[in-house]
Amino acid sequence: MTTSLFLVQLINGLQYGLLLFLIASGLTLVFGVMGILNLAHGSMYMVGAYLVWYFVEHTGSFGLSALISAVIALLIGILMERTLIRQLYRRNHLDQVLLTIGMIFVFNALQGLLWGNDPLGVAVPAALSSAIPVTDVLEYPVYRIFVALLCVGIAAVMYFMINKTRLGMLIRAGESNREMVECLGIDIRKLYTIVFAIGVMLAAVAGVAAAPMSSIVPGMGEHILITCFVVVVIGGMGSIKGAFIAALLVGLVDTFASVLVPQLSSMMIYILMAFILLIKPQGLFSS
Amino acid sequence: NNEPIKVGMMLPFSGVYGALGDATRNGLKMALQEQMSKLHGRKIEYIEIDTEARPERAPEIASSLLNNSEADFIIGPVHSGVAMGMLKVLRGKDTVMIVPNAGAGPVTGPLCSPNVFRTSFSSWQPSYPMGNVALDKGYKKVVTMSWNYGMGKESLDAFEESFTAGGGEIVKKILVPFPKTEFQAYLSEIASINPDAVFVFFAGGGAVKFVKDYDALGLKGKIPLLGSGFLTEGTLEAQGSAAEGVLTTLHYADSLDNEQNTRFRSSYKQQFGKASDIYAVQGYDTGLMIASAVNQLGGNISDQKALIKALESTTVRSPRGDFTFSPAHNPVQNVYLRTVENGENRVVEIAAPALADPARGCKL
Amino acid sequence: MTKLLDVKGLHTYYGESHILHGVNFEILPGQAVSLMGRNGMGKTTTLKSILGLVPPRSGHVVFQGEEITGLPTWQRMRKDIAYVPEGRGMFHNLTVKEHLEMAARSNRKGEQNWTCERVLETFPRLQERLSNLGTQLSGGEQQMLAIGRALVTNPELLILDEATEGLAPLIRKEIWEVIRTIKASGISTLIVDKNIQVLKELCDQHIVLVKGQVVFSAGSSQLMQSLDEVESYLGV
Amino acid sequence: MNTQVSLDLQVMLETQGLCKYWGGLKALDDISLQFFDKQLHGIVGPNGAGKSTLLNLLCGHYKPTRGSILHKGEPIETIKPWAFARRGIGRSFQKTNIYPGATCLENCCVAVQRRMGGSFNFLRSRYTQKVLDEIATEALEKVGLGHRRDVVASQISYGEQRQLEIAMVLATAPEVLLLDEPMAGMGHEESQLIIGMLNKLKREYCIVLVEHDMDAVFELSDQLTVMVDGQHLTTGSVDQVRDDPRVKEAYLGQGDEVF
Amino acid sequence: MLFNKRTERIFFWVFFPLALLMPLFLADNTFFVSKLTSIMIFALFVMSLDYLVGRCGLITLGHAMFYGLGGYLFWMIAPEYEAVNFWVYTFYICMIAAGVALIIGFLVLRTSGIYMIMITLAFAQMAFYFFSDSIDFGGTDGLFIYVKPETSIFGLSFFDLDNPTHFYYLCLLSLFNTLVFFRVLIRSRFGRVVDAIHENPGRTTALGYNIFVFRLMSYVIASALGAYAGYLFTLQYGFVNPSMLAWTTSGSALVMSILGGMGSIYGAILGTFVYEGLHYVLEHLTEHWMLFMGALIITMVMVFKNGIAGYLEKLLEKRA
Ligand SMILES: Nc1ncnc2c1ncn2[C@@H]1O[C@H](COP(=O)(O)OP(=O)(O)OP(=O)(O)O)[C@@H](O)[C@H]1O
Ligand SMILES: Nc1ncnc2c1ncn2[C@@H]1O[C@H](COP(=O)(O)OP(=O)(O)OP(=O)(O)O)[C@@H](O)[C@H]1O
Ligand SMILES: [Mg+2]
Ligand SMILES: [Mg+2]
Repeated sequence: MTTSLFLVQLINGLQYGLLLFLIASGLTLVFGVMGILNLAHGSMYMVGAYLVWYFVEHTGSFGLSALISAVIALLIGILMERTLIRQLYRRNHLDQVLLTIGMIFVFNALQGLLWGNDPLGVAVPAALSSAIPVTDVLEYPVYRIFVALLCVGIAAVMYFMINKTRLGMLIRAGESNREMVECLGIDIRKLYTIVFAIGVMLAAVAGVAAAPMSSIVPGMGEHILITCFVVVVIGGMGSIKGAFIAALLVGLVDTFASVLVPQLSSMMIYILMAFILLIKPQGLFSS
Repeated sequence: NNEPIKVGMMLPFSGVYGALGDATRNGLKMALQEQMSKLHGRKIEYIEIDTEARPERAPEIASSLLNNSEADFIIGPVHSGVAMGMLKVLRGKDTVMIVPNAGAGPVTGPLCSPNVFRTSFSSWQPSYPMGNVALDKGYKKVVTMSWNYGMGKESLDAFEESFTAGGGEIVKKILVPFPKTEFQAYLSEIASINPDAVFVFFAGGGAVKFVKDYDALGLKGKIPLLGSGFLTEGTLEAQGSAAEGVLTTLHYADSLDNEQNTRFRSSYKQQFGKASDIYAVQGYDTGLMIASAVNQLGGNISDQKALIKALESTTVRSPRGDFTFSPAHNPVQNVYLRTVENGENRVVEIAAPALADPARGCKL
Repeated sequence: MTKLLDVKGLHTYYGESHILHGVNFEILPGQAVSLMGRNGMGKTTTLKSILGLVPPRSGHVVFQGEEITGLPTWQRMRKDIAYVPEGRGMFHNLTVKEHLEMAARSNRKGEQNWTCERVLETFPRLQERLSNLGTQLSGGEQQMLAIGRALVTNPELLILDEATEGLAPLIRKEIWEVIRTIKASGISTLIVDKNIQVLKELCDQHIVLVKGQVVFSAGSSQLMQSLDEVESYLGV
Repeated sequence: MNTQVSLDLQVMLETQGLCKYWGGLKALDDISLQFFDKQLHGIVGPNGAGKSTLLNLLCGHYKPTRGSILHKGEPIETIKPWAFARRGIGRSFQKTNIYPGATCLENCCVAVQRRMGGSFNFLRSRYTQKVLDEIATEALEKVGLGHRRDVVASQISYGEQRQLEIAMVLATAPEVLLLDEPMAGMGHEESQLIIGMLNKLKREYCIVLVEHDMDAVFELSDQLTVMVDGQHLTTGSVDQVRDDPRVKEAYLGQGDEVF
Repeated sequence: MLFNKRTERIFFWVFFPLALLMPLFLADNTFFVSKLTSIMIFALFVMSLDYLVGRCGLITLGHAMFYGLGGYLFWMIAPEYEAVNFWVYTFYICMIAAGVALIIGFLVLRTSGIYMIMITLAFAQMAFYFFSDSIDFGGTDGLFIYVKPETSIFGLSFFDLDNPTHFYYLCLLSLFNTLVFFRVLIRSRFGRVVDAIHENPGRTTALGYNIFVFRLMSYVIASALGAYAGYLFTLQYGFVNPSMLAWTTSGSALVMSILGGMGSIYGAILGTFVYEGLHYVLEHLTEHWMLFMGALIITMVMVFKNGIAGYLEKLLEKRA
């Protein structure tokens, strides 16, 4: 591999990693920090992409559509938590698995009913549609750089919020002992509703951001779901920093494995995960 | 005999392959609707089951259609793995199985069977002619790329077969784990190799993503993109301008200038509100084929041998041009070289006229 | 004087088993009240019923003249009640500092007499362990933290369930001192503890539970008179 | 009782230069102690002195940073946690550590079965083993929990759970008993029961008792060790320790004993 | 008593007699016999998972690896055109799977909770890609088994595997045996330790049990039975496909086991039958079966606190 190709792949890896973090960020919040096993996370990623497509078709403006989609996702999140998830906090964790798998079915069916099964695409917003030449042949789209920056921003905000603010402490405390948090005079139910909804919204935002650079297809959320879990778990449950580093690691490993050991590339992130968990059974940065 | 003819469909109606299943079904129903008058008064009853593209469920569903629903025709599937599972149950049985898409070589190769027909293609067919096209264009060094699964690998092999036979060289063969759609690393590598052209097999959502990435990373203007036609089937709208100018070979093209095609396209558009694609055509041809056989037999399809004979001798007046069946029950059909223009697959030329699959290993 | 807390006729069940059989008592502002009883008599259940953690089937809880029976727990605590649970209720993923910071607030009157700093001064042991996680503390340290966490909410009523369990004698004395101080500043406390020697001197009111019923409820002087009776209830 | 008598007794457990560091914190620093058979060794010290840490090391729950632990003269600090119990070192926990979903009897049965064997018997029913039940019931009765035998452990009160905790250790019939604040949270009567029981048991076992209930410690201990901040302050008979001014300052405080 | 709950006994006496007689009613419909057979096979698989997840607290998302392995192993070790002995190959396959489980269990059991879920998933995915990428194993198209084994013991043959009804009874017998086996296991002293470890591993270690060994044994047992289920599945239609190993297969099994009532063992049968039954009915009713399936699953989680078994127990158990 030449140096320039190496550098390009390095950037590819980082960019992919950042995108992974964006997709996994909501899961980090909901699953890692709050301890709610939401398998419908991937579905919300899909819903985000479909929503933005739908609104772009109708409004023509990507920015506006992104905003509307995020708000809708937030509302869906609130609804999900209020009506369903909330009933299960006192129950076995695995009931959440069952519940959210039921939700995946529902989301998939609705997607089919509302938008059909054809692959869809959203154009890159005009303001970000240029590209920066990298080598003779290769250029780098500005939109991808924009998304990468967005990821870094979200990571920073999340890290600050969870680790440094009182709100973050309350959320974490809720994961550990809900009753006790309530005994401190905090409306943990409302807090959890909001944070859960934010997690759901982040998933949808990731879908929105990914829409212009990928294809919008049924089941797009399920493929990504496992990778998200890999990221959260390698990083260590509840650690934003861990998830961020894990996402970059997965991005880099996947990218380089694709070109260096293509025979193993399908297994590479699993090999990575098994390896890390064998050495550190609690992930890289678990508390 | 006034019982309805039972047509069982094993197609994916949800998930990644959902669009293909939908289109196939639409085409099939449309054809049988149109041919109603030739069915000698027999009605059609459909039994539609979603395979979810899960091969491990295929034998069971096939046996359900065979033994429980007692279907007269079993249509399916889209996915090659599912095709194998179906074959396991249906091969050599009385009921006719018609494959409207899956290209797996063995279906009309080593595993061919009197009661199994295919109205689509073998994965060898659409890709093989592209090798010669590439040679004609003067490409010497080509990178090939596809998902690492049966259909993809068979497509690349077919291309390689004709391309290397004519003196071309495959400088790199990239197999991407299915269903991964992160192509950036591979495309960067291709850019650094800078071959004369790239030949790919992708379909559906992956095809959309690939073509968009190919454009976004700036390769499009610099390295010609060749593909098996599925790259631009049912995906053009989503690909937008990124697909313009991509060259593909397939047994069909939107712009084919024949009466069947014009009629088919306009009435499909009218009925389903969207443009038709190859999957719809294949479904449609399956319908035509059934109708023609029923017609030949005067509505009585209870005699298996006669039915198979009738099907074998059918010439399908398809939107893709007329085609017949090879002894292995695979279409003998034209393969067209197409290019994307204004969001449509335009014919450039006939890349291989009346091309028959070699049907390696078939003893029929 | 209006009562601070008035508990009337609590009947509480765990599933089918009837634990509290009509518990009545009251706390006046500024009073320290002890709740005593042998193991399994329902002390903790009484506290949880008051706080709504285990909702009673019937009965009323009135705090500062307001009926709080049906309210969710957090709203009751917002009326300036603080609780130190048995078993301490540590958060495994929060540091000592965060335990205090997350809980700290001023009360409804806007006062903030107890701050994190004051708690750390009171329990210097915690100062050294600021960045440890709650469950990494020794048993006694956890107990201190649980008390500190309750204090920083600046309550009107502090409820302690076996809060001196596992504390070294010196610290235990310290805790009693703290309770005296907060009592002096007008804060009421409801204490569940087994140390009758201290309680009889520290508390103004004493309540003894036997099998979910109040069998003794009186002031300190009366307690001294019927000490034998009470001790027999407690199995001393 | 004084140290001279102890010297005739067999040393069951011994620590040599035992250290446990948590990052920068020296939870235990260079502790060398001897625990004798048929004696009760009390350990006291302010909160966070490292008492529980010491017990956790002695029972194999933690691995020492440095130093060694000898059981009947053999070093055991490197063996697996479960092997400690197999050597007859049993412990109770400061924070209640039971099987909340099982009945009190079943809780003890798990403990008894370890000793009686048959854990790899896939076929024989666990319910038809009356011997186990009897031993387990006996252990429950010893701690005064006989009447709760068939109640699910999560449904008994906190104090009763503490009793169950002890019953489980007794059920394993260890040679060495490591008790971490067994009386905490227990009522007066129950504490008396446990004290009485320990008084009997200490003639058979080597018992290490960590406890803040001074009455109990002073009454029971043959030897008493005081720890402060991970350091060993002093070891001696109850009287020696009680009057030590350093102990008063660090732990007991001046004045009234009842606190 | 083998079944210590009334619900369990009722289930036992309703299900097995009914299952025994079922083929008589369905004599002319081989499909339904096959359908019931495949549900029973999957129920056996779910049962082995239920033991791991519900009883041992070892949640895995990689159990399908053994399911698929059962199928592929048969293809690998049996000669292609020769009928081998069913029982002998059952033994071989279970043993090899147990060996694989021993190695993998040794690695994955160092972790716990969600980390264990993910590491089991990792190994299963590696196995999945191994089979689906490899041309020798038929890749994504899978493989055919051409000759089914014969089932003679000492020259006496009871089952003809090509006959769906015979195969049905073979699977019913296997399911019955597995249920009884797990009940015996759970009731045993070994089962006591397993329960104890599930509830409080730390305490169990402190009592002197080497919990790793117990977990490993449980893992090996469940995996071998999982492989047996996969072997039966393969024999039913003579078809192996890597999708048997896909994580979605593990996921479905987990769903059925939760639905049935974790840890109850017989709940696995309930869960599988209800789930597969609903799936079958709905997919024949409507193309949008997913919507109804999803809605039903959600309703069931909300209504049944401990799965279907838990719900039945609430209805049927005498109040203590
Ligand atoms: N979760 C529960 N489910 C069923 N019964 C319970 C539960 N918690 C407590 N009990 C029962 O309620 C009774 C009272 O328990 P409680 O915890 O209030 O006692 P307590 O007076 O606080 O005792 P202690 O001094 O031991 O803490 C006990 O008999 C106990 O068995
Ligand atoms: N896992 C851990 N990580 C970091 N520090 C720890 C950990 N466990 C204990 N410590 C610290 O080690 C010191 C000794 O703790 P230990 O539990 O041994 O005290 P103790 O003497 O038992 O006190 P107490 O009487 O309060 O129970 C404490 O300061 C505690 O904070
Ligand atoms: Mg209590
Ligand atoms: Mg301690």
